Amino acid sequence: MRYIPLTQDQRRQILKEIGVSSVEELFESIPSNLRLNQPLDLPPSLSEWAVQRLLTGLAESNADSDKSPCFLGAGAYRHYIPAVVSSLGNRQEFVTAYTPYQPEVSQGTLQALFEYQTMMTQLTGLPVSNASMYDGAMATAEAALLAFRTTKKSLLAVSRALAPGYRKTLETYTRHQEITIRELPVTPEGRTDPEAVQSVLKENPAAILIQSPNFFGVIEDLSLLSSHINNTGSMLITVVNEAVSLGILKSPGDTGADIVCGDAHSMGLPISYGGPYLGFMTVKEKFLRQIPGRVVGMTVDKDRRTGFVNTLSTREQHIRREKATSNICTNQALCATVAGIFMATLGRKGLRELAFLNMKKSAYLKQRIGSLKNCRLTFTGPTFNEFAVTLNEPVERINRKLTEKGIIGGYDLSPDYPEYPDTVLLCATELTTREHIDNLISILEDLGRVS
Amino acid sequence: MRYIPLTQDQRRQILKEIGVSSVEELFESIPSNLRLNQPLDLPPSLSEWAVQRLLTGLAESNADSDKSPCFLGAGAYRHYIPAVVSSLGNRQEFVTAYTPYQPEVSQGTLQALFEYQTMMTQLTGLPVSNASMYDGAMATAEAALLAFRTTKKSLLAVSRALAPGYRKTLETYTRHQEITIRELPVTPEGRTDPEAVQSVLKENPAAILIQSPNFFGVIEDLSLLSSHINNTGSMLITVVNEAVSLGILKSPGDTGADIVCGDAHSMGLPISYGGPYLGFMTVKEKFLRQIPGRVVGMTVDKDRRTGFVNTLSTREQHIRREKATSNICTNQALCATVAGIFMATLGRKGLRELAFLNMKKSAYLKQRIGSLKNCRLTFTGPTFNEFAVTLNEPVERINRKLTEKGIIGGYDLSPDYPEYPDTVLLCATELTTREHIDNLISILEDLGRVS
Amino acid sequence: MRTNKNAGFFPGAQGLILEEPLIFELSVPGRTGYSIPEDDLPDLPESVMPSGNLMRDDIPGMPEVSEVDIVRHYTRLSTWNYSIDHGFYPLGSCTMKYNPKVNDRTVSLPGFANLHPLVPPKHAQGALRLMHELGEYLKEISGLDAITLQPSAGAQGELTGMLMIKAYHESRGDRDRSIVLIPDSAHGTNPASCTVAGFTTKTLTSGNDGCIDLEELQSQLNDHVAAIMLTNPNTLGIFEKNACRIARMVHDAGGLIYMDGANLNALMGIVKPGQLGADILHINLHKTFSTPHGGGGPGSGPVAVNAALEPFLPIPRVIRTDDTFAWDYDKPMSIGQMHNFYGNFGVLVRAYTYIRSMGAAGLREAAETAVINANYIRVKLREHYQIAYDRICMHECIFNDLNQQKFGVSTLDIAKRLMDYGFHPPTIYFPLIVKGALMIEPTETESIETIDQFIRAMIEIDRETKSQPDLLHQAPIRTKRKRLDETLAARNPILRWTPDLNFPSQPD
Amino acid sequence: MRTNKNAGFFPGAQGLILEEPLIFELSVPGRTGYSIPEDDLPDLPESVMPSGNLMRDDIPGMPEVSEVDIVRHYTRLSTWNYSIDHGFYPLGSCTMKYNPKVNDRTVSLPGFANLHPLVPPKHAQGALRLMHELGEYLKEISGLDAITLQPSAGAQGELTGMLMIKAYHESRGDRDRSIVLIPDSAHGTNPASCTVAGFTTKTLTSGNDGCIDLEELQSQLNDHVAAIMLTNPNTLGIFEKNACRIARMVHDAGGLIYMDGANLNALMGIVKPGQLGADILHINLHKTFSTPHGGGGPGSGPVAVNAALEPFLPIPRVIRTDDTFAWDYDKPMSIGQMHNFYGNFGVLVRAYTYIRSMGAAGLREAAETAVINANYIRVKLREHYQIAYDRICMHECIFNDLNQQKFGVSTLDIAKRLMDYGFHPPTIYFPLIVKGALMIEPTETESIETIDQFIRAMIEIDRETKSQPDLLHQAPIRTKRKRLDETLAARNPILRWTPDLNFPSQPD
Ligand SMILES: Cc1ncc(COP(=O)(O)O)c(C=O)c1O
Ligand SMILES: Cc1ncc(COP(=O)(O)O)c(C=O)c1O
Repeated sequence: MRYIPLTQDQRRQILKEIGVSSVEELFESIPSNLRLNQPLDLPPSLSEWAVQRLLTGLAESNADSDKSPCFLGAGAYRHYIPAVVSSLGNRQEFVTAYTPYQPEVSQGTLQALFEYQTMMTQLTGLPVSNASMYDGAMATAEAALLAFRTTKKSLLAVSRALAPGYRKTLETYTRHQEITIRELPVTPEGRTDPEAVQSVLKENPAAILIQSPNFFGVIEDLSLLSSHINNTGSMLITVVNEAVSLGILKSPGDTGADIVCGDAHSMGLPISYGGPYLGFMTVKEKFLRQIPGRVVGMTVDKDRRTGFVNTLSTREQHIRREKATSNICTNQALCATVAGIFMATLGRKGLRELAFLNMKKSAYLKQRIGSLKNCRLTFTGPTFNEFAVTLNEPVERINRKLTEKGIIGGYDLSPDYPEYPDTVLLCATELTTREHIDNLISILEDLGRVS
Repeated sequence: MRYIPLTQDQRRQILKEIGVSSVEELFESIPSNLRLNQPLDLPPSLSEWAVQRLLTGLAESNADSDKSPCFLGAGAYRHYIPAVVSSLGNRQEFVTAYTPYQPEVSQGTLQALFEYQTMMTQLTGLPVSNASMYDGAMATAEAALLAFRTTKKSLLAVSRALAPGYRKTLETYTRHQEITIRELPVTPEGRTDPEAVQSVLKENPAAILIQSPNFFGVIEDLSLLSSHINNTGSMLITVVNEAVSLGILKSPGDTGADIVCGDAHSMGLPISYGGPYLGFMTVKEKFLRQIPGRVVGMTVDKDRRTGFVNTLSTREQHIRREKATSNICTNQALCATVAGIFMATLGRKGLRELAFLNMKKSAYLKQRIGSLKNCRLTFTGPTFNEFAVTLNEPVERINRKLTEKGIIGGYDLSPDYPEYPDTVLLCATELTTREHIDNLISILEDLGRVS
Repeated sequence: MRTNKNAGFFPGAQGLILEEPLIFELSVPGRTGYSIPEDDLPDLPESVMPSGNLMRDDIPGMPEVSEVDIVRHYTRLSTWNYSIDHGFYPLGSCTMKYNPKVNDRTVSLPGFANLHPLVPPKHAQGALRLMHELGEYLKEISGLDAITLQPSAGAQGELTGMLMIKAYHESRGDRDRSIVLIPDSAHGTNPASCTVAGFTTKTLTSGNDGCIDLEELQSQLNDHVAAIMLTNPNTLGIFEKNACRIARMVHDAGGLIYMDGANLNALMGIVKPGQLGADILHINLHKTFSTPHGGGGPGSGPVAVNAALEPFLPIPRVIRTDDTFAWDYDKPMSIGQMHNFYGNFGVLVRAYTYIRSMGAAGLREAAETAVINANYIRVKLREHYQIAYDRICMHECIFNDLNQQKFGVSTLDIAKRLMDYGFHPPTIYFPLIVKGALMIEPTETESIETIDQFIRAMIEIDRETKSQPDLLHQAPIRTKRKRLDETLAARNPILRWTPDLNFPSQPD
Repeated sequence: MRTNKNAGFFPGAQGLILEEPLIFELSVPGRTGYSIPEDDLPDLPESVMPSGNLMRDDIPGMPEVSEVDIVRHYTRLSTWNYSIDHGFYPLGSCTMKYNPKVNDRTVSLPGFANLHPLVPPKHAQGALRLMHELGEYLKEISGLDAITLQPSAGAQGELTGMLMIKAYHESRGDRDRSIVLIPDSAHGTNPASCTVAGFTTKTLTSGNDGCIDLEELQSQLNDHVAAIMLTNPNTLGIFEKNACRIARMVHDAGGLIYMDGANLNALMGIVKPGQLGADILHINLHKTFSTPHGGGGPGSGPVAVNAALEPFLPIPRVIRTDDTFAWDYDKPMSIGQMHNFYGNFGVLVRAYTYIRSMGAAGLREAAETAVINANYIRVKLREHYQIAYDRICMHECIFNDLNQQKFGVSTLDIAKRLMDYGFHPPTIYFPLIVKGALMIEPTETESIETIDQFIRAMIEIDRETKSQPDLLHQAPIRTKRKRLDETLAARNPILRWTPDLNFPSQPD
């Protein structure tokens, strides 16, 4: 086997040196009646070429969103990945290293993560970042758990416009934690109802959890909401699912969030059927020792030269075991490294320009949609790069027709939100060309004429 | 511009430090009437994304031989490139390094080339290898020049079965060197006529130049030819265009060659529309100081630790100028590095197995072709992974029909060799599946029935 | 360079490496390294875009660098990492095996990389088939009946499993089972996951043989016990010889068996965990199935279960009808979702590629070779280092520093000194029940020649322990940074750069 | 690490690197790292395959290693190289600029990488269009009328050009023109290429200003002169101020102007070589057009010519009819082929990508910035190092070691010491007419911050020249290997490993 260097000759020799007569002897502690005496029922080993052909075949039976115009967002955002990002992110020194438990031989990963942390704090406006979580949904669940741990309260108010997958994951994570989740309704603007926020605050919740841009693409008025929450003893958790928006939207930290969490996959990671993505979390200074997950800190070596280590590990499972702030161990370090490269590449101006272009593409699409007779914008609130549209027939039907034209349509909101029937979430990013948009519009127009 | 770090502010500042008031002043030595006062007429700068789309479009309008069955060889041989070979060959430390003029910071490239040289000597059976030439055609021309330099004779006898592109390049390189080229005819076996060799030897040529497997895919009987040449004072130059064949064919060195040269692109390089490929040359010990091109040697450092340097540079243009053994400077070092990785990966057994499989695939195709009524094998000699077939209609017509079925047919021999009308060179490698072959056969069969 | 195969030679050496400041320190106002796709739209009226107090004008502190700055910065950083592509990583419990390069190729195929998670399943048949088949393979390997591929790492697999155990007992009206028994040798994630799942944990003190003490177990079993969470082979590298007996005891007491499958590399093709009585098993694809560790992730922690637990698996689940695949969300007893989508799909592609490359025989050969290599190290080093449990081990073996402590040399010193010899240190001070543990897992992908080098380095360090212990306290001396002050980092946390940051040191 | 942007800091440092023997020393009989595609054929009778004395049974000495051995071997080797991705490469005449990563992406597109050179042109329209358009761009940049992309490097471009000059004169019956005039500052390939083309060369001694001496030129001009081969800017980094005059003189004498375009980076968008009188110009894509150098190639050396020389260009040539492209072999006056196919196509893809990324403005900015950076170094270092020609330079500037020689320190010492500071040395001892030359070409892709670091290192070395010259003789001291014995290598050539090789040294 090409991955196993021990030759048959060596194997015999080594077994002798170990002092056993056969490899079976090494497995004698396993009850012999349980030991398999026939091979596993798996397909036979393939040559590298055959394996590559097989996988190529599987891959080609999927829709490549780079080949067909695609209006799906809803939690997975397509953006251009600069060549430097893939090239550097594929450096095997980053890819095949272990968690940096031994900092002296891991300064590369550690400095890259320290820089990632820094950039996440700059982007989100809160001063402490961890070095990644599994994904945005899990990060959101962990943020809620943090709020409970620190406030010792048991109510959580969650916007109905939180991504359904986040909501479901949050529920799974908190089910056995004596927590009540209260849903906050949405206004016709498509925003979390500020009055509902005010009223739930009377019940002294641990936290209010708001996504912005929310699942409908609408940018929440976080300043307004936080002005209500401020000084109530409840925390504001802001969720960001489309990290690219932070290039142009006021940072959640600046609008009063105590915790910002979400997913930053859209900064340099392929959409890759939903993962690996990049859960992130930033918190206020006072939650420094409460944040879950790995954190990299700056220190010095014996010669007093600057270096980096994993730190604050007394929060973590390997030290605190059942009392840890989280059970997370392996996280998404490489994704954080890649996002760091992405952010550094675009930088101060590029991130802004990219966000602006997303906003503009989507505004153009929205404007054109607005002019169609058979569609109407579901909400009136301001949006970033996606928005909801109510059609006059089921989304599935429209999407099927688009598929026939080689277009991947938007996300059907209605199953998750029955109150918005025939409603689709359309996303346009910098990769959506004017031609894609004009094409979509003319197809929708035609459909309107036919139906 | 993303590749130019000097900002406008810095530019102003630096110009001041240089002591000029504008960048134009730096160009004052160029006559002002010649200096361009308008931009070059080039298409506008594109974003990385646009450039990638543009190039993807260009690439997709070409035939991807990985997608369509392809029976072309004739000097460019498709083989599987193991993932390790591309992964390591793409390490930017190899890719973006300069020629190792400064050995202390170039030991990686130097050791890799030293190992490449070693493997080429093992494969070809001659003890001295250079570190690459531009391509097989140029290496062959350089081999001829070496023979003239050392024998001081002026006649070169070249097999008619030498690849036409090699022949043409050889002619270009030697045109002004007072050299006569004599062509050696081919027998019905498809081999260089041994009697013609014997008779040309009477004229005391500098060298006899034989390709094996030759352009018709036929393996020459080099031992026989060299038995004639031995001790005549003429040299035997053996050309190998399909280096994979060396995994199973007797090494040219063992069959009496004085120089082995050719192209080793088929060991790990993509076919890439004909380049970059890998010219190689190995020679007998006595030509050590006559070999053209870069050569890496082993030495020691100040602490007497083993290391590597470019050596024997007194042969080279930067020292010897007009008296150099060759004008080559930049060569194909990365290609040699990659071929080295390929050879090391396949290794002693794998190279043999790969060669065997090529031979077998081609033998199967040959056997099946042999059974067709409308085709006949042009030659009777033994072949490696390609062979000539004479059809009963023009190759172009057949190939056009194959194209309609998504198959890339073989190489039409007739334009270069009018004596073999309606003759096609068909190549099968390890990437040619049984299905490809059976498919081709049944189409040819059908065509036979129709015509 | 060694001059022949038999000459002693350690890979560790020193050479030119390049220092590099923080990316923020490279920043120059106005410098750009980016390229945004062209804006192909007409100008739009400002009114159609959000504005006002929702917006920011600037992201202060973000770097402004050119493309060459980026490339050199991260290239230089990368050269400071040790990685599996550099050399041996005998990290016990981590199964740092070679990551085949073909897996990098398959995962980046455009049909996978550019596949949107929300396309209708008919546009994702290849991905769904891959997930379905990978699930089938893992079920076969684990001897269990159903599986989820959703958890993003081992710890999330544990949490998923524990939540399922909770749901299982609750579904049977067995609401008082709030305790999970965990051996003291367990990995920290085990108790931590139990807590998140709402359980209370109780520690089982291991027997002298490193295995679960049956009497101790019996004494803890009662009808509050929801499950035992055991690792097999356990973190001492020892097969829990009473696995079946334990399973019976726990099952008889109404509890379930959660098996931490982090060490599955020792068992693949040898024995199926399901046959050892496990009801639930998580599998670390980033260990046993060769997906790279990425400096700390992403991983993937599929959870296999027996039929009784199947209804509780997370949603959505891949279902197959004839030769068509789809997502099924309609599982009313499911514990719900653990991920916004389906988990770390890219990692699944790699693991699938690996299994198809290895085949059944290859996986068994891997397990056997991993165990052979560990035992070879065990017998070669036991004269020099005290071995925690001196008996045949599985895929890893554990030493301690008792011999060396006499000379004032600790496990930490030994670990750091190994770096100078060109090796990554083993896992240290874990499992907690072995004082000064040095936990060595060679895996099957290391050659005997590499292992011999490592053994010689360990013996050399033992010699240095006696001759020059101070050298060991100073180690590592060949790395870019010497021993780092972890206490300072924790006492005075600097977790990000700011323009006014006072660096803890100002060396040249 | 520097703590802020203004603090002095040199990148050169030492850290852990890993030694590695020769691949042959890693070989173990029976070990495999390969995977051959499946044989899907039935058994064939032996008689259908070649056999007997045509065959070999074995390739002795070839390594037998596993995949992990290969990966570690070449990964480790790669870490011993300095490269443009590591840092500054002020190699004069080599134009070591940053190689954009997007070019790696485009060149590996399957439609390019898997394109067979002999497919009918209708299956290669994208490739042919790319070559045609690249040719058009290079013609525009050079101000010439026709082009070939076939030469594989600059030197082959020179040869191509000289052969065309030969053919040109012969076509006019002008058979006595056998002499080529070459300035003494020229690159070695220039005279070498002339020899291969069948010319005799005569050296022109440069004037005191580093330029061609017009009187000297006049005295050499006669009707045996086929051409002058000049480099502009010349290898001293100086623009040949009399370029037009020289052209007129040579043309008047019936000769042609071959311009070595290795230094085109200084001129792009500023002036067209064709307007300077060049009849033939080769272009090094691996210099000016950012294609990577690969440790010594592959490069590409297109040759642009004016209309009079067009008939002599190599075959085949890309021709365009409407919007369709094809190969034209039917050029009876062509010098023939220089390559089995069409040249280093992959390199052309990269150069095309680069030009499309840069646009006209970008190329001009590159030239301007390259010249600005060189002049900055010139003014900053001239107090410390003697400058060969103290005047405004183009893209490179040349110092010598006269100041340092007084302290026994040579150009070689300075070069080697620069490595310790983390820089690749400049080109040294070239051009030959500057004794102890240090030829520095920063290119436009280096930041002023990097250049400042380099300048500080050079100044520091000058200081060390006086204070500790012996350190400089020892340099480099931070690299994996210290100064290598080139004399030993040449005296006792060991050009390959053999099983019985006596290594020149036996260190540990
Ligand atoms: C025994 C054991 N259990 C659980 C885990 C946790 O797995 P993960 O790091 O993938 O969350 C690990 C690995 O770190 C482990 O070694
Ligand atoms: C001035 C000059 N001319 C010619 C050449 C030869 O080019 P190449 O190395 O591409 O053959 C070089 C580069 O080495 C050069 O610097």
